[in-house]
Amino acid sequence: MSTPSSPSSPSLAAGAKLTLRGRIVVPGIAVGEAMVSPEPISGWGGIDPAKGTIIERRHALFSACFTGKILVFPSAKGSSGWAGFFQATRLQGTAPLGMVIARISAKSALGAVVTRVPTLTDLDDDPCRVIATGDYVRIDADSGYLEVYKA
Amino acid sequence: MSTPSSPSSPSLAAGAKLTLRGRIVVPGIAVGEAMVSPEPISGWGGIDPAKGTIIERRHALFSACFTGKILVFPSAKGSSGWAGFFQATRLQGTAPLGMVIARISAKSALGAVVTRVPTLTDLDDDPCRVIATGDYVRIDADSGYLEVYKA
Amino acid sequence: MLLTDDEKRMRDGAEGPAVAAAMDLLLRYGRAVGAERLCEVRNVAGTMTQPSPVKAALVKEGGWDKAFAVINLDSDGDFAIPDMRVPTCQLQHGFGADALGIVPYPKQSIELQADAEAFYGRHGVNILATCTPYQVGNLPTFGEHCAWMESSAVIYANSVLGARTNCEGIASTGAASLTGKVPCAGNHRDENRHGTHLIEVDPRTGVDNFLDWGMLGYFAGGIAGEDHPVITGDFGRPDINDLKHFGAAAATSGGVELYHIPGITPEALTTEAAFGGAVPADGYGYGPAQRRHVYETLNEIGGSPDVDFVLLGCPHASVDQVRQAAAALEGRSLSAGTELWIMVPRALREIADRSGYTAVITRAGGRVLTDSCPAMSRTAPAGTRVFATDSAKQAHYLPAILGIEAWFGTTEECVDAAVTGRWRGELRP
Amino acid sequence: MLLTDDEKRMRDGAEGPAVAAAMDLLLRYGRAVGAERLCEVRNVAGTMTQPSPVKAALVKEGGWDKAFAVINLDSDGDFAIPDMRVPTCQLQHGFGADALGIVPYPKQSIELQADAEAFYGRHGVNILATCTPYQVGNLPTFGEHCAWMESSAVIYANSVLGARTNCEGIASTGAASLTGKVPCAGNHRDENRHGTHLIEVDPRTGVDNFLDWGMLGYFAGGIAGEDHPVITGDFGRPDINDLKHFGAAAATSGGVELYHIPGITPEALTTEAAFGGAVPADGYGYGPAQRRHVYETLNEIGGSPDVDFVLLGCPHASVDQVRQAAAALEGRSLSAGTELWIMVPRALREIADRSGYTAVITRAGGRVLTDSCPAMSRTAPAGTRVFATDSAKQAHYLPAILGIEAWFGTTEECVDAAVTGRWRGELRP
Repeated sequence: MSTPSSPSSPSLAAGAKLTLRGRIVVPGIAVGEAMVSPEPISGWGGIDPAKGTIIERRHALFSACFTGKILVFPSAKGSSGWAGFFQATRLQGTAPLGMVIARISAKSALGAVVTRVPTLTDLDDDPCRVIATGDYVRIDADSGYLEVYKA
Repeated sequence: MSTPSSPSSPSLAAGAKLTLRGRIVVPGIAVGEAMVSPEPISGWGGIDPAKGTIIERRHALFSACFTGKILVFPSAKGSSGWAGFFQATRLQGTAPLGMVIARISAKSALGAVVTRVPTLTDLDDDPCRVIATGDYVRIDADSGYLEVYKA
Repeated sequence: MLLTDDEKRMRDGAEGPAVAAAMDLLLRYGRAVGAERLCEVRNVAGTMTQPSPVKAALVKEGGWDKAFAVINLDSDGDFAIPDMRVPTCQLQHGFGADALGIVPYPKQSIELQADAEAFYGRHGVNILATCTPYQVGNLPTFGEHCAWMESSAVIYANSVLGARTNCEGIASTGAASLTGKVPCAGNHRDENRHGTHLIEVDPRTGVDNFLDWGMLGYFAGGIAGEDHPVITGDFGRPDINDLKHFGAAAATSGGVELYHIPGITPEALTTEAAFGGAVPADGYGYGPAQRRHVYETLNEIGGSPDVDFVLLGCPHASVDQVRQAAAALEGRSLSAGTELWIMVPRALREIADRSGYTAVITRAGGRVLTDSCPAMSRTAPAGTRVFATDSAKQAHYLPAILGIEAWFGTTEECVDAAVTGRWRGELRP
Repeated sequence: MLLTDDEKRMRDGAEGPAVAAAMDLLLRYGRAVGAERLCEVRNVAGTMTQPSPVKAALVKEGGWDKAFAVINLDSDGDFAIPDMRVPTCQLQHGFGADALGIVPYPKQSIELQADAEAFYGRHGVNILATCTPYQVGNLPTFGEHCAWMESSAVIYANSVLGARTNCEGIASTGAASLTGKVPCAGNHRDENRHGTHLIEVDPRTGVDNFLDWGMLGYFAGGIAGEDHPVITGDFGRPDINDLKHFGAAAATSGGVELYHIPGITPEALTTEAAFGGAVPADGYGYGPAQRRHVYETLNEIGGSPDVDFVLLGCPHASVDQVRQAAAALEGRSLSAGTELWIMVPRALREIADRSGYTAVITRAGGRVLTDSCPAMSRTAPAGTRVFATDSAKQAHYLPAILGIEAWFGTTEECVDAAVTGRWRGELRP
């Protein structure tokens, strides 16, 4: 199995690896670069599914693209169009590769399900704190582990 | 002042008098023959204001006319058209002379107000028991007394 | 009564003679109900537009200002009516122009009412034209004081929404609309809102559908009169249509303005809470025998099985009830001698139209009608001798109002009667 | 998950492939939310008809059956859609034919949607076409389990009506409509409905009107995120419009799906009841400084005072709000370069029309529009650069969606901006 997660890791050296354990939301395995949102994400009115970008003007990731990334975020906010908008990223080929959701809700759980990408939640450390944008991440949502390779 | 009311009076001899004390609903004095309903009265769907009659088919007083009588009844029931229908008896000249209401509610209180006839309630004995149809009644709703002369 | 400075000013004419007349009526009425003070309301549901011979004569004499003064303020004064001081709506009234040529209802009444709508709309009255204002967006909040009339709406507002209103009348709602006040008595006060009669539904009774909730309401009204029944025992969870039917029936057979169903109506999380303490040791049982008795009472004025007329939508139907009626009528045709009317708020007919339900009903020969009902407008298809309805309230009132026979049953039985012309309803266990 | 026999049958295809696909989605979703079982619902509010490029392509490929399978059931299967198993309604969607030539919205979208309405109406979907189903008669009862989407409707149903729904999505409501089931997690369960954050309104803040309830909601959402704020302190009693605005704002700035206001929302007679026990020692204060901060946040994307466009009615306006807008516009005319839209449920426009309010607004140059909103349909009058609104939700979303500037203020300030073409709003103490 893996080593337990480190409680304080944001300043780990490049190449360091840490492993978190979490609850499976959507099973499967996804590997890729992390895009970490420091704040909740809106679906409807918050992303453009045609482009895979964040469009909320006041958002820290305004104009960033999540296509092909592992999207790490604290929670979903805003309209109930959330899942439908993320489903549309799948249908239009702009979806993220996987999701790591610090705190799940009906909205984001359904969103992960219909985006059909490996997703974990309820991790044993705050993923938005221990993962940084650009880190390399492996979601094993068959076993419930998340491996982070610091960039 | 008057003698206290008798606790058991329905079988009093003709000409016997009894006096009840009550709460004033609409002030004034009215004198006339009693028409006593053993059951609650509906306004809308229960009376015909053009004729001053009870029209509820299942009612004990079905087809009886209250115009010019002292209407004695336990309470109001049914639609909120109650007061409007009794107001219409005033406007069409078919109103009762006065009302004695055993148990008042917003519906019947407003009904008495807009019929503008002397009315008492909350009497110290049940008026539907101690008064019989045909008894002669004097409502003094300036002082709060009801005099009943048994027929 | 204790009056605030504001109320004294209104009484003394500072806001004009119409407002002074309104305060005068409220003071007479407040004394009649034994109120100590007035309370503030900003949600009034009354009736100004409903045609009547008395009203027609008053309008002829002095216009709508005069009609409002006499009927809605109980005043003999001559004055102009100002705009409504607080949000005010018109409840159900007579049939409108969309019923012309369909319903035997006088053209003069339709014209008088159209004129009234224009006058009252200009004065800020929302012309909801339904006995169910809560179905078209008039939703008082929990604990809010209101001045509503229409017994089926009052019982819904008090019991299902937890708002606070007495069963007001035409004059008290008129006075409230110009003052934003109503006597603070009866249902406005905490101590008067507890349950009084315990009704225990026997598990064998099967209360889990529209018909049965109406019959249970009719029973509860007979038991509780003007008091507050509390329903416990074994039954399926009611939806809005069931509670609408239950309340309308309880307000018809009795004068119930407030009931509690622990766990379902918001003021009674528990039976103890419903009674505000001690639960009566003895309740009134509602079992198969009581159910059958209610059914027979509601059907005792039905004799002939030849049905001329079927009436659905009392209180006014929801979109979902129209959908159910359409589903029952899909691909069928009414019997040649039978009419079917389903009454809805005109606003909701808009939704029934675009959802395709009106077309299904119309193709079958039925009518989706608005604004009114046969009892309110004292009319039915020409020559009606026997009618059938799924509404306990309408089955109770219409025989008295129109002198016709009544059958009471399920929505499906009523639709079947419309299609076959024959009543074949029966009480199923 | 523990499944009933009924649910296993549906999963295994006994009710056909569409129902099996719906159960499959519910099981995937149930695992995702960690539910132990499903719960029964018979009130579903979702969206099927809203046009989108993805949907247009799917309809072209395989008709509405295909579109429903992919979008509303998240299924790759090919099958026909049966009638809705439980009462189901369509929420707000795109503009309809009544907006043709008025709103710059593609005719193909209007036609696609009309086709969708016909298809789904035939399958028993009530085409309410509003974000406020509770304003047109869809009233879940206290404690009733529902499957609703539309964040402003969800928070209203949970908090104001005491119903129980999570903030569902297009696929989960689609699956619920064909099964009458939804995962029993989150807001469906007693233990998840207590308050989490105490917000104390300072008496100097003056929360007693539509603007201020919206700002307080925006503040509460920022504090509580997806949790459950409890509002205490000193404020005027909110009416339905105030609570509609409060909830929509709290669901926008955070993800609030449930709040309590002791004495006003039905699940919290007291602050202790709202928290299910111990009240947090420290609350978040909402005073004049916090109020000003919210106001400035909502106005930070406004720069130019030249207003092209005014938007009222988010969430969809009540009849009373239309009446107020008409009163503010009576006898005035819009500035040549400015448009004013007020969004209402089409059913309620029927009432606004007959009450004379629509005519007053139209005479002034404004529009009473239905079914949709600029955010939902991603459209505004051609050339709009700066808009003004009385809705915190619309002020939040529209700049992102349409790339325009926003002013947020009172209904009267918005109407003044429409008449003068200039924004002169300011925060009054």
